[in-house]
Amino acid sequence: MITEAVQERENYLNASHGIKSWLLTKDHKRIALLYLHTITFFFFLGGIFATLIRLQLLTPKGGLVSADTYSKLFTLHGVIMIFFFLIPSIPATLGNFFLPMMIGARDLAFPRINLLSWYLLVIGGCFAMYAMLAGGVDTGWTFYVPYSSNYSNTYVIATGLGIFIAGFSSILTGLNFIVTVHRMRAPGMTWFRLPLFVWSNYATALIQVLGTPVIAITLVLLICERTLHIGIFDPARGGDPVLFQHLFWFYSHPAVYIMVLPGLGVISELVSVFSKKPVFGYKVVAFSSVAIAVLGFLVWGHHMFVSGQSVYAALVFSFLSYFVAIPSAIKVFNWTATLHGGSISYATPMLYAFGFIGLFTVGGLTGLFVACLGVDVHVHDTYFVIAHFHYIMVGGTIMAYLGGLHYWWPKMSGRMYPEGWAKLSALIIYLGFNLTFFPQFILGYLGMPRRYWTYPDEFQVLHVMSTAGASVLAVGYLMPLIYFMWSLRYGPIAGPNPWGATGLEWRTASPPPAHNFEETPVVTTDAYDYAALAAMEEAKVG
Amino acid sequence: MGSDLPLFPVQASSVAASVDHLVYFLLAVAVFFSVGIFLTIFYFAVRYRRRSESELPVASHGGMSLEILWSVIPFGLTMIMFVWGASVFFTISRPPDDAQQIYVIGKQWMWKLQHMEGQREINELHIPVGQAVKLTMTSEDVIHDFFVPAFRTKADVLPGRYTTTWFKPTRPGKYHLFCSQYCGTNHYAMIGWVYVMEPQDYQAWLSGGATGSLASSGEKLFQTFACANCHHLSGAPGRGPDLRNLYGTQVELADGAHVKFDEDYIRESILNPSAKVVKGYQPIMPTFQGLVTEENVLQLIEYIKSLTPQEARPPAGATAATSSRKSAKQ
Amino acid sequence: MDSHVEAPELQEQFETPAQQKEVSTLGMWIFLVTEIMFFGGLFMAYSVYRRAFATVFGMASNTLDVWLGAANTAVLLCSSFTMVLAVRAAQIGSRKALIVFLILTILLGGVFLGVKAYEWNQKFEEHHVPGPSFHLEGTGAQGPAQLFFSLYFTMTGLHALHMVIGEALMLFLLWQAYTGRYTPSYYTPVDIGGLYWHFVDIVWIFLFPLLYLIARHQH
Amino acid sequence: MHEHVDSIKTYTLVFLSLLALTLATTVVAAIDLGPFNVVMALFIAVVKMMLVALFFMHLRHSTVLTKVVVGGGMLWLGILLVLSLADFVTRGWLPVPGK
Repeated sequence: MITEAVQERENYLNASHGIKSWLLTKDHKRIALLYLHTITFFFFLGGIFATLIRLQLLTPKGGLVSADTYSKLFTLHGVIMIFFFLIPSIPATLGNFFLPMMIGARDLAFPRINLLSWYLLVIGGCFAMYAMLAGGVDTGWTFYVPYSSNYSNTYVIATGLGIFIAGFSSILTGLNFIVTVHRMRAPGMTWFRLPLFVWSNYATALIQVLGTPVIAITLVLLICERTLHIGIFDPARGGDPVLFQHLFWFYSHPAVYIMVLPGLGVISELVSVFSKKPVFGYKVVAFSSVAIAVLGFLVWGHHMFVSGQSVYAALVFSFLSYFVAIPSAIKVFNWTATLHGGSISYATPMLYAFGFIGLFTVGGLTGLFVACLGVDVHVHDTYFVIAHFHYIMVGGTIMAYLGGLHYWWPKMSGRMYPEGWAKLSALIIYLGFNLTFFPQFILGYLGMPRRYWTYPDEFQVLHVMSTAGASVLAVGYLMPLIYFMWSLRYGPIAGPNPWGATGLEWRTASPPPAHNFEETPVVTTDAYDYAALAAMEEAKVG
Repeated sequence: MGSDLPLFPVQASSVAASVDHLVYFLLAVAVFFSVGIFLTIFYFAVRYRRRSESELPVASHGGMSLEILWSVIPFGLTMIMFVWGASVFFTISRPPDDAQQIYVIGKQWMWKLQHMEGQREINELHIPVGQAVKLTMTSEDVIHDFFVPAFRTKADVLPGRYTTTWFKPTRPGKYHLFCSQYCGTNHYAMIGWVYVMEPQDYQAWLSGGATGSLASSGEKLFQTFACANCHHLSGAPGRGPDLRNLYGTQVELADGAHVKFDEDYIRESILNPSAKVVKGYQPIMPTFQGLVTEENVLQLIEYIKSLTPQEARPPAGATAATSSRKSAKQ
Repeated sequence: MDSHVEAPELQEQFETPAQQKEVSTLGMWIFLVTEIMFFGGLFMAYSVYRRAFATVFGMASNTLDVWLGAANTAVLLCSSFTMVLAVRAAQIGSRKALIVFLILTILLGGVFLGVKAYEWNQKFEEHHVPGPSFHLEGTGAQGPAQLFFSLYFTMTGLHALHMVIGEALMLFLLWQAYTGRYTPSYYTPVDIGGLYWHFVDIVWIFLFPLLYLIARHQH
Repeated sequence: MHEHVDSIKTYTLVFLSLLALTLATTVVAAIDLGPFNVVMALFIAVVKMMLVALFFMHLRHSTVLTKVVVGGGMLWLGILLVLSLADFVTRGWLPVPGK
């Protein structure tokens, strides 16, 4: 459908035709679009589960679905959203499309491996879908043993295999990005001229490479435990279920940063472009991404404060957790400072950026509550935690993802999206999100435990608010789906650089040619040098 | 229903207020920073809105002093949170010496609670107000979690070992007990009530329907399983160690390591006898896995504990912590 | 317009063959880092349980045949030696030597797997496979003893799986070498295949003492 | 392209050292060194690893970046081991079951 949009000039979309030219493509831009379709599918699938969960919780006694189904719903919601949407979301679509372009490369270092990553995600997704259709899985996305190993009668193995395979997709994407950033930069593109989106994707890639193998081995052990009864986590044989939690969170905490770091990179781009100013404290922001990636590996035990972990280990993990707060805070302060004295546009991507900063701030600050030992004992495994991580992942990652999608849409498709509708949907999403998740902070502090099929009557008011918010949110998410598709045919033609942005991706046509650039670009200025851009435009006109 | 919508849960234990005070501090910091950021962004967005497409603002690249300022101030605040949170956490983690012992067994999907005096309860816990209560907990199957929001305490209940939580109720009343670690389909139904009673009401409640104390049930089991055939309680040499006056002490193992003779060690020695054998004895004790229930194990533990008089037990708390740390280093 | 240096094996995203080789090697090393972390999870589980059940782990470890383990270590080291000579042969463009050393590597890898299979089979005969019929003489702690063997089987099993993948890789290299694909200016696959093979060797270098030797002095 | 081609002699020497170290670790394991048995076994394994990595995997001729990658991998393995063991080692320091 996209191919019909722009026909005058050869670009990556019309360079070749037919289903085979897509399924066997090595072009990072086409692979990014394959990912885009795949994760959009998983996003709405996970969204359907979320909707059913919220509808069930409308009344204290529920009754929409059975307890068994409910357990499967929240498990699949978590599994699909985390492993098949959030983790690939920004790196595999926007990162895949723009990281090579931003550094002036013709493609990623390993184009075939890039395509393989997409296939692995799809195959992993098929396993998860099989588990879903065959009868579901009910362990929670955390797969805690011994429930998942010895007690659950659901499709744990198929789901585990799905995540295992999708994990390799993530590893290979990360590996590809690291090598590409190190070895494929255009002449003159030094490390400190890299756009911050590249820095944050690089930091993300480090986590993908260093963390994901650990979840892989954890799942292998879980699958062995279920099939061969090897007993590594079996308490009856002296096995320790807490060991599983260490292995699980060694990956799954840094995985939070796999999900949010690329979003932080998107926001740095948006804040700069739409205020026409270089990001305040560029180097500090760049290093803070790497710092988050590194420190993110030292804090996993804060998911285990009440798990039977030693109090001294809890002490260490709480202490280290506060260190992650600093680079995150630095980013927020620097974005705010970037706005000072800028030329601030209210284009849709910027609205998403504003929304992101607000929600990420709330998510981050409530993170201080759960990192705080004395408070976490009370709020752990309650709706407070649910609200906290949705503020980071939905309020953070998805806002950034949508912001980035709007920002780069003209480059990807060659067409502009309808600005009015886009602004409206951004507003609806922001309001719907807050109405859905803010009440959950209060619910959690009141003691509402997570993963409950029914609940005491006194919690109903807050649950009703949350469900109402979720329906608003659903409308907000459906709107972009519709108007993006509309814009492919009817959107105004976008020029090569509709936003007046400085990145190399804007120096080539929209949509870009198959090899990105007519000539390998030579970089002579820092990222976000708007004065140089203006001078260049002037020279071109003159 | 809407009119009495609470924003904070009831404070019904000695630690509840201290947790809430910490939360007030965190809230103040969170509100200060989020409102500050919101207002600044809003102000900048209006003040510096784009007036023409061609305008080019002056580039500012950053300032080290500002960066340092907004790194150091949050860092200082987070360190306050850490220290304060850790001190509350240690209070929550360390039961006072005078705490009354209650045993908890979690299973899919119910709570079984046992009082020392022998009363057993299911999904209900009756305790007197003003008396610290220490729960020693284990699970028969998967991981559960004992959570009483009004007390602000929570601890996972694990299969294969013991975990502890404690609270000192300060207000008579009826409070929610939740399982807060997902444990399967009926996780939502693994709930109950904690009844905090006036002491005299509690005494009245206690006097009804007990079948003998935990320790006395344990003694009966000790005889049924003929434990005394090897574990002579008379001082005469036996094939197993004399179990008197051992609880709370460090015992030396065959391989030279030391282990604390506590609930977990007694449990392991009943179910996995050869895992840690006391120096001077052979690994000949048979396992009782499958012969005893988790309840039986608790009764035996309570009996074995009763073989060590209260005054012979090393005090819990700081001194014991240091001594065991020393031995851990050896 | 295109600044490509003409070279038959150069893929279109690269500027020069040197860049291509560097990128492939770097990619392989990063992949090996993921392998370190993959096995790392097992090493962590091993450390935790060995610490908790030192005595039983020692007894269980002492049932393994140490000389068979040592001999197998030597076999694997030999295969690494022939592998590095294969890479060297590729570097200097000696196709014949490359083929010979690749065949030797494959054979030695096969010997290692054969010995491993023999050892596994012994475990089945001695009832040292975790499960209902498991029995380890001389201890009542059958549970923790099973943990040792669970770790033994997972660690050596995953290592053997990597060996099998390595063998497949070597067969591919052999076929390519036979058809004369590799020249002194293009032998990257041999090089990175070698990296993989040596890495698998290193994993075994650690598995051998951890599984076979920890309690030998108490024998 | 400039490539280091090491001599067969170098490789042979490394190979023989590896065999010798294997024999050494097997023999030393039979001697009771107390806690140092583990230390010795791991020390020899690390030396063997270094030999294989530096010579057979040509790490000594590699770029700084490759060395950083390998060092990073080892460091992260260390993080995994040390911080997890921080839990298991300190259990029981507070004389309360499960703390």
